[in-house]
Amino acid sequence: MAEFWVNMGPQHPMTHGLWNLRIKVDGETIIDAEPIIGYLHRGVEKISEVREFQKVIVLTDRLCYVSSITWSHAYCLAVEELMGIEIPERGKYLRVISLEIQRIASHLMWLAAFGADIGLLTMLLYALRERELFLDLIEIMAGLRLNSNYTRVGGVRNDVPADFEKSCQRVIAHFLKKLDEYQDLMENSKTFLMRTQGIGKLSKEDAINWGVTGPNLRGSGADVDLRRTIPYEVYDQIDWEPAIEKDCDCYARSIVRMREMRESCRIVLDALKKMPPGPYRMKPPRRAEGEAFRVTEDSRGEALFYVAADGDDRPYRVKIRSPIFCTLAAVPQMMRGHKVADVVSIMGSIDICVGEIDK
Amino acid sequence: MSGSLLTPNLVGLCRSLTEILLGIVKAIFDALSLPGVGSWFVSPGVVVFFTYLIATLVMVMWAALVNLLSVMWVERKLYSRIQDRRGIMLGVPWPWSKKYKRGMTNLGWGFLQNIADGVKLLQKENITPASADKLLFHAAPAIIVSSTIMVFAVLPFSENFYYTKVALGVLFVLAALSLGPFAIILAGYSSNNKYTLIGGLRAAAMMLSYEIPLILCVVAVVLLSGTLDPFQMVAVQERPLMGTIVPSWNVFSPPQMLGFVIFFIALVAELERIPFDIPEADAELVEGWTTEYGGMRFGFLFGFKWLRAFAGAGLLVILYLGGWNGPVFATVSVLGYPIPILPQEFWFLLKTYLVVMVIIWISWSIPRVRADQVLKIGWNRLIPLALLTILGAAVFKTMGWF
Amino acid sequence: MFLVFSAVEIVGAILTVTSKKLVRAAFWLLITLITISGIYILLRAEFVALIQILVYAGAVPVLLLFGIMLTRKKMLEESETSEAK
Amino acid sequence: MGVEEQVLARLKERFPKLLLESASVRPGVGRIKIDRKDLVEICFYLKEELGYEHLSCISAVDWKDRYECVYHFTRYSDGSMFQVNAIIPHDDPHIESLCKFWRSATYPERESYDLMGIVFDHQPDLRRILLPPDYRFFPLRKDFPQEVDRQYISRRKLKTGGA
Repeated sequence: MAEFWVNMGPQHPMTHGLWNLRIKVDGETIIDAEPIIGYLHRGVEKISEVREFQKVIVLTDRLCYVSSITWSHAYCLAVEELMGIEIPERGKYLRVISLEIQRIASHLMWLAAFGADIGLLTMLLYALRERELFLDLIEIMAGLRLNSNYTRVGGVRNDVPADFEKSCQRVIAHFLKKLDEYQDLMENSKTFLMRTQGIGKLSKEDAINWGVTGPNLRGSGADVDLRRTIPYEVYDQIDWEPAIEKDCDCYARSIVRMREMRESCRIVLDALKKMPPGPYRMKPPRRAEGEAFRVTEDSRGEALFYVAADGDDRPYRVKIRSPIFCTLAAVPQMMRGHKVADVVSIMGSIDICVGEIDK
Repeated sequence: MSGSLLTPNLVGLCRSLTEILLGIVKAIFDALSLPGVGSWFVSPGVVVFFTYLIATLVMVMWAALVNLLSVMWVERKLYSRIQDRRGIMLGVPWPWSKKYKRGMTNLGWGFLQNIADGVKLLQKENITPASADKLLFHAAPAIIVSSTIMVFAVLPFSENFYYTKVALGVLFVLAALSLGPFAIILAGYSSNNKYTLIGGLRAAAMMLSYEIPLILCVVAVVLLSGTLDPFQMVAVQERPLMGTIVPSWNVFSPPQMLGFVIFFIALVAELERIPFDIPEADAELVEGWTTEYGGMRFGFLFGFKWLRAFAGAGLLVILYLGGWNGPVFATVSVLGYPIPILPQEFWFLLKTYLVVMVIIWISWSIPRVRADQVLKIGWNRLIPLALLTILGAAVFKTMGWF
Repeated sequence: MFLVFSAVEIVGAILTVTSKKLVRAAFWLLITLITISGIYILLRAEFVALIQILVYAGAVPVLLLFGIMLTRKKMLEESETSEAK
Repeated sequence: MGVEEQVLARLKERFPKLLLESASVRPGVGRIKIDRKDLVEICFYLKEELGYEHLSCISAVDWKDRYECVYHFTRYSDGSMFQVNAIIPHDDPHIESLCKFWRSATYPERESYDLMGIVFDHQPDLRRILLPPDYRFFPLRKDFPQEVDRQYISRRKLKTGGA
């Protein structure tokens, strides 16, 4: 059969946003693939250069609406490093709690999209139903559901209400029960295993060389969780285990995310228990000079903010390292030799978020 | 004792209806002192013509409106329930109820939603792609619709509720259903779109490989019951099984149990339901071979998929589940006619809808299988097992065990 | 009735061999085969007619189209040129 | 002596003349400043001898008198990071590509070319990535017009080209 290019996108159910994956197929077999991105480029890095340090958070929130707190937090860390300030202990704990709640919400969004991708539309409804609960928790914390603008340079925006711990415990107890159900729905389904096992192999060495990070790297068997490798905030004082799978395929990546949700629940509960009283925010200086960078474990991988300043109250240059942007480079290698239907399994298991790719 | 609601049969009923109607027409013309025109209307040829016209209309309406709408409604309600939501709820209160003045409500059963969707599709523009092969692009939906309606020409709903009685009815249904793949591949090619092309190719590959086990299973059933006539096939299944009160439905006989499972899987594949819906996999091929169709043409393709599901389920019920056999046949006499309380049509529709619901249940709870895996299942598993079924049926037939 | 069927059949057969596009030829072949099964019904050979539809009309053109699509490259190149790089 | 100081000491020993500036940022993180011509040599040493296996990020900065390409490397075994600032003259924005050592350099280098206009020599696939292929400007350069006082660009300014 003749070889021809098929555009998967920009308007396509698989893409989860606005990007285009051109695949070259021979009948059903993929010979080559080429991601085409940039449809959603908003110039966040350029706009940041004319906004004050604190006001950039509004932009970093919108890098990825699915996990806005983690992105703002990465930016805040970098700016705090630049200014040389240390935030109060309670602020750190509040950040960890909000980060993990956001991570669960983001992973649930992934679960929903992954289910819909491989044809299990019911999963979409189930996962979004549970995501609501975590969005509600974020709303209780921050006042907003999606672009919460919660972490600030110097701490967090506000303290949590008095009964927050109780609502967290209730939501998590309910969620863990449901999570068992979802794992049942996926892991015990022969069809699901057929679609994911052995698909999209990416060995550990390849993954590191291609710059793949986060759950995708842990699915390839690398023991890299930046929350543990390069601890920030108070992750080194909290009791948790990174999730690592050795199979290197779509199945391993999905299991890593499932297990990460459990670990995030554990972190939230533990952090709530260990959270000290005290101030949650400090006043940062207005101006800064020099350059600084910090890496954090975003829900999709390694997020790096490099901030340079020239003594003004605005950053001179903000550079965002988006994990999925780098992972996309490895996509053609993962796809070659698989079938057209595997495109959705592979892209679904990577967890695409176009907002952060295109910046 | 005939347990059917219709006596003597559909065409007979339509004939009496036609005679009454034409009698009224004749009376009108007689009153207008045009007796020649009036008597032409009751001449045998005209009566037969109008009888079959009305019978066709009734059958098409019954199949394509009543059952299509209710199958769609069942599907939408059921999968909404599986997904923990209520599904379509748009409703209009009865004119005599107090809520009628408030108009449409969101707390209804939602049965009218499908009609609303159909009206919406009718209002939409029928877009034909500029570079499409116009003739084939227009012919493909017509082939699908007509071949699906053809099924109902011979598919009996009870002993008396049928359009025609054909001795080769089962073969006819299979033949009509087998025209679908050709129309799908035509639609896939003529749209001049890569998604539809891949979808059409997948459809062709899949249907070719799944029609074989389907027909092989039917061969096993035919071997045991010794007929291709759906009526006799059901009659064979009526007698009790080995002296018990359980009826001897084909599904209870050992070789046919396997055949039932294979037939069911092949049917799900033939109907493009989710574990095997690779020709129109919406996540990878947008909508597969239906991508370029719009308006009511898409509505036809989409709706007649359900009608095919209904017809396939009906065939399954006739072949394996004892057709219209039901346990209770209490009758009440109304104006001298014996009217059964639970007529054969009830049992047939109950079984058919149960089969449809199982298909829906499966398709909303497991992911889609990949194209090459589908073919692998078909050729490596189902066909050998179907051949085994035929072997088993032949052994049972020769030994006279069943 | 026979005349109608045979007329359609002859027209379909002629169009089958004269049409330039192979897929259209397959479509006309389908028409021809179905009308042949109609003639079988006129001859009171229902079984043969139904087998004709099942095998010849249902499966053979599909196989034919399948073969065409798997072997012909030109069909796809047409769409390739129209696509914007 | 922290990890980063050991690394810096080894680098100083190996390349005594090439390091223009070297500092320890925080525990586990070191930083050096080099000229663009020494980049490949030093990065190869970092990868093969010092085990910095992960090229995390490539950021290009326009300091008006010079460009700087900032490379961040990670060593996963102990979580130490290393920052290399390569100085590029403003009138000749060329630098050697790192694609042959890290395939992960491909996309960030394309992005830096796209937004900042730094040409990576020997890059196999140096094209625009985020912006359209026919775009003529490099928007992250400091001479690209941008409203500083207001947060949006007015319609009139767009029409007159920022005048």
